[in-house]
Amino acid sequence: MSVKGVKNFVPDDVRVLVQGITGKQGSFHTEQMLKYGTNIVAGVTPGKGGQEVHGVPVYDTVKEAVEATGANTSIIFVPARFAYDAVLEAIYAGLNPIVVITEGIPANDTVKFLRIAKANGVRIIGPNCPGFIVPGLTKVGIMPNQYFKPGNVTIISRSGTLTYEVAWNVLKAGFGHRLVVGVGGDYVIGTNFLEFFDEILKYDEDTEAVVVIGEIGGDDEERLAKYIVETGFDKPVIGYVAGRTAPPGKKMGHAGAIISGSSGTADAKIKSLKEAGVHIAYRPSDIPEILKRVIK
Amino acid sequence: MSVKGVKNFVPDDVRVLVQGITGKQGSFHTEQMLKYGTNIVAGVTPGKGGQEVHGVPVYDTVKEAVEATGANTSIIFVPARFAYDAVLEAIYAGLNPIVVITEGIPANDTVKFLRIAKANGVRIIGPNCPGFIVPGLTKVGIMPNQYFKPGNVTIISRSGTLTYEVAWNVLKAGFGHRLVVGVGGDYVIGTNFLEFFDEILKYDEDTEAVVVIGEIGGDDEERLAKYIVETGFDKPVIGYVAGRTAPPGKKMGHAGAIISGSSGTADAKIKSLKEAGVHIAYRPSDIPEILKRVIK
Amino acid sequence: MFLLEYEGKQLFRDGGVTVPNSFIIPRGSEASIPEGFSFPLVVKGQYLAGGRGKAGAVKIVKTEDEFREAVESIFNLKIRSSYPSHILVEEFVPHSKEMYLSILVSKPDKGYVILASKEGGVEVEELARKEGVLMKLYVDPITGLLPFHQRLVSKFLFGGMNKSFMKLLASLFKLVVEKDLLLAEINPLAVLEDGSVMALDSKVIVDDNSEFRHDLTKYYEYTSVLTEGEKLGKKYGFSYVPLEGDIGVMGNGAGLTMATLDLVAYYGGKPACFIDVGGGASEERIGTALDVMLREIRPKAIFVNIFAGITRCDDVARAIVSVVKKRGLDISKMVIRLTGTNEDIGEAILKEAGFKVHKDMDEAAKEVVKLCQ
Amino acid sequence: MFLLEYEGKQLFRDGGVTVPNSFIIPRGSEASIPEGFSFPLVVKGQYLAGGRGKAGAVKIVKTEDEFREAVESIFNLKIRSSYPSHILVEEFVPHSKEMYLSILVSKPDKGYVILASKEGGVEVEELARKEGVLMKLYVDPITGLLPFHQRLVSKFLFGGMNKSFMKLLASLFKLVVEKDLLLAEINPLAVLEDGSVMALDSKVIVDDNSEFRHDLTKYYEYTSVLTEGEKLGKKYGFSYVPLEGDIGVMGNGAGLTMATLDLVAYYGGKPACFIDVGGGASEERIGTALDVMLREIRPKAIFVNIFAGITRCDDVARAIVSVVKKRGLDISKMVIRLTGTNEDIGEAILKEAGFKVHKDMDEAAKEVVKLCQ
Repeated sequence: MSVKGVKNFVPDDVRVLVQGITGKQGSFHTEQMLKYGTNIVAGVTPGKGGQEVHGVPVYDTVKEAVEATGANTSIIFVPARFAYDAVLEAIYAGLNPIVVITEGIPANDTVKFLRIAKANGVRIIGPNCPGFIVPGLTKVGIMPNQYFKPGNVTIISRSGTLTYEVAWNVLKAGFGHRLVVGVGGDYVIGTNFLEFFDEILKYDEDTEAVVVIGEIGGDDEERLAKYIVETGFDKPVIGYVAGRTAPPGKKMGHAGAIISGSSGTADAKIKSLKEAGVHIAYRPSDIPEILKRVIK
Repeated sequence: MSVKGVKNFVPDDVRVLVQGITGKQGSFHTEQMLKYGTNIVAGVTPGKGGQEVHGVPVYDTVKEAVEATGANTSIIFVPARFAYDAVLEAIYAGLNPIVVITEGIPANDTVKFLRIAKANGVRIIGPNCPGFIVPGLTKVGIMPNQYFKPGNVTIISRSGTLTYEVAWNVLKAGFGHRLVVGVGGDYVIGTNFLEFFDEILKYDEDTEAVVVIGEIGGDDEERLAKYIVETGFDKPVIGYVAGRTAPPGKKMGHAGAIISGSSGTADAKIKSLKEAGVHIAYRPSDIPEILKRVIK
Repeated sequence: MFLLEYEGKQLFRDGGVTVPNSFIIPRGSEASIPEGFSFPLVVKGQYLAGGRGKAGAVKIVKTEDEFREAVESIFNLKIRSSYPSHILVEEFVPHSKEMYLSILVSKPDKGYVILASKEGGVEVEELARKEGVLMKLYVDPITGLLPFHQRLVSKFLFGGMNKSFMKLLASLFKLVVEKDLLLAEINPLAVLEDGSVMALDSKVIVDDNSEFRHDLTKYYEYTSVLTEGEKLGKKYGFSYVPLEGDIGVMGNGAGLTMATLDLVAYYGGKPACFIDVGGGASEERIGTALDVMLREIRPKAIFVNIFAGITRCDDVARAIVSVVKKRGLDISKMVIRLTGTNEDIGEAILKEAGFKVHKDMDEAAKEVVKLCQ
Repeated sequence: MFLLEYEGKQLFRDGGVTVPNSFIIPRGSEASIPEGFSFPLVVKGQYLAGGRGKAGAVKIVKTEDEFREAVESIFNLKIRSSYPSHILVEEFVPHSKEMYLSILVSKPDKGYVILASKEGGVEVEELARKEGVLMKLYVDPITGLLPFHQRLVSKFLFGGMNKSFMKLLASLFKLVVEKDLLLAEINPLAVLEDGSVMALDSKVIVDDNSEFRHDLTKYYEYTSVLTEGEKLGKKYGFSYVPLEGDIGVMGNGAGLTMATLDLVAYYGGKPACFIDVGGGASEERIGTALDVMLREIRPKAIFVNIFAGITRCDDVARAIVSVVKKRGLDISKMVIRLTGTNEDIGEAILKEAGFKVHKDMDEAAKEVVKLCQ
């Protein structure tokens, strides 16, 4: 089966650069991605140029790496305090998309690099995300390899582990994945649900159904619901929202997962999605059954 | 004669906002523009909201002015130290284009507001420029009204007074003007020759010939020449470059008019333009004769 | 991290945002009025939860007796199961108007947003519901606050240029950027007779992610109100939120752990806590987290839900067995759901130690709920 | 505004860019070596024009006698018709390599550009002509210098991370932004034996437009080398550039005035100065500018070229007549070209005072050239 790239997002010819490749995380996931078949062409760690990590050449700067290898996509593992610099280095070297795995980046840094990315027409995924996978084509992320197979179900999620759980359930039910992406658990993220739908999914002919995994906090789910209503998005969408039992005012693991006052509750999100015609799953295990119903 | 706007630049329905309208310059040129027939809908001077200047209502903020009057184009007269703020206020209020008449803005401020304008898709003319005029449609600038009439000759110039001189010569020779614009004498400017050609003039069906008035300093003329060669720009272009007798290392009136080392000389510019097929005028008074030759 | 009112106000004061003169009475110390203060005074209990006004934790006092009485009664006033850790006592500031002002890092806008209203003293959600009452102004992160933003907000609130306000707004914005605040709210913002402005309250959220570049610990006395478990969570890198039920829930990943709570509730159970041990959970982290759960929550049953991707099931199994042995736990009250990388080895280790092990999340949830009935 | 080398170096020193220890000898003061300096010393004439190395205005001296001799000979060395206003004396810094580094505000890029080369001591234009010798790195004004820019330049120059260099680059960039420099060039940049770097020369252009926000006057002693006329031009707002011919040229607008110079040359004349009195020229400004021209240039003839748009011809005419009367000038040597707003009134005023008045620029130029033959 030959799998194509995803328009406005993943090029057919993905050539991955790993920023922070010599670190523990960077090195481990480089190996995992290579095992999956990802075309990792270069790594960068300042001061470690000339080394190799799992056979991947390491450069001191992103510019050199891009010039030497034609890398077009970046995945970033550098520690939070260096992330701002690393993302901008990638932007100005022309990499696009840029996946920021790093957790713990201050929101002040994130809003700045997102704004500059936008001014340069560059897409950012994350921060604090598991990345993305297009089974059969590439994995630019940290998800475990074994739960993903090519197919036509796209999963967009604010979560990490829960996404793998759902992906696995989808697989066990006999479906495969077109694209699985974790948008990130941080308070401010590069590409949110609405943007994914409007800029990417509506153009992707290979997506037959979309599973959206939301959680408490913010209003990304509500805004997506509004978008679906307003644009008449015409592929079946299944929604699951985690945190129905979460108390207000407490940060539930993710920086963005917090109910403030009366806003950001799971119930409000579920209500909005339901009214927009989204098929609601109340348990992750409901998803395969719904998929069987909505995919003819 | 009904004159249309200029695509990518001047809307058909020009609604002008004057920033710094209560100052001496702002007030004087508001009157001049009104006399010319420019549709000035509002003025802004912080703290002077509620006043009127030559019948034009004054607002405290650009946002209020835009909301109240639908202004879409700004001309800025505020003093240099407030210009950065004023330009950004106009950008974020959605005005486009923005003409910056103000002289004496530090280049560090200019590069920043130009970059932000670009990120927001806004065109800046100037700073330190006389603005533009589309005879028969509008004047958003400080040029004397009497030297301009509708027609098909476009003049793009780094100069002020010399432009009026040339425009008048063009008029006396029996031609009229499609668009006359002074790009600004500052070191860094918002829209240079090449950008005018590539983003505006190549789309303008009403321009039959272009007169380019360059001067020493920088390499805008050389870059334009290269552009004309590479794209085969197909309208006749006439070039005049001031400063053939200027000494190196001296700033000739304009911040940008300086020969550095061996670069930026008038001879080098004239040579480039000539090689690109541009008709060279060695005296301003040569221009009408050349126009008669090139316009059939 | 939320700051207590007086901590936020200290930040304000240091950053040039005017606040009333005040002093602090920590719980357990004597209630006396320092020199230089005169009646009337405002006595305010310091809680992390909202709603203290309605609960009676803010009192204006005019005499020494009223003052002592107020302090005592407020220290004994519980809001959402917590007593105030401190009382803030402020000079009463006569003012003619109360307004609303906040600056936040906006998630949908991916930048800064200033919210302002001429109506203060009510919740911002309430202001947002009324037409034209709340001004929302986006500030681009690449420019920061500019004079024109100050003018726009001043015009909206005051109909003209209020210099005292514009200065306060600039100072507040500087704090948001330089101290990495996710929210800086002043509600109410007092307008005094002379037109100058002052922050009568503070609601500040500091970005936890910014700790590596600031030492804001001097504003953080409130961490004394965190439980031992919350502090350990911060230290060892797991998220810990105590809840009110009887089933201790631990999972790996925030989304999965929330989903586990929801599933427990779906089958009729009541979660006693949320513990997310995150990815690649080490034995030490899992052990400490279980320790915290047992010590602070004493749940009737425990549900550990691990979907292993990068995490390895055998590591998790060993960590659980080790903690259980150390503390001599009743494993009949523990339900483990373990699946993914090395699941067979993990299952074998746990079964040998006598655990019930599930591969299916729903089955496991049903089982743990049954244990508590 | 160009700074002299020692002024630029003072700016560098204050901004954390390392330069050699040095002292200054102003023209006319005694040449003595302060305590703490030891031979060899480098004696460098301070000129605004380039090419001083080839001209012999930089000498390394090893004895007191050589020092005195060098100072004397350099003070008497003219470059492009100017003597040095100061001599800079520096400790000789032994170094293993000379490189090139500059930061500029780039006109075509509308942002900052860093230029760097492993080859120092030659002009940047020469470096630019060779393949791969000069690195050009754009820095976005909305981000400023970031660590990755420092790494890129360091890698290019040193093949790795040179901390001393990266620190110097950051300091230099900060100066460009905070002191509004249009150019900060270090050529040569010395690399010492220990790998650390030092600025051996400085070429700095300060943005004249930034004067309202800095007081950089302490770096500006060189303004003492400006002529009185150049100073008056700064003060009254006209541009004044002395040239080498005999026809004094004054116009309104930089482009028009340059075109006037060119036209004079076209007809075989030689301009003696460039004076642009700008738009809306007042009587005072025009008068002062004419005064300067007469005092400093003493031209054989004067050509005033005014194309009046906003400026009014009658105002200009009155200003000219007034100056001419005050100074009793020979109006037979003045050619006035006056056209535009109120041209008839202006012409009448001038004709009454006995002037030849032209409406056509070419005719006027021919006339003034004829006057000098």
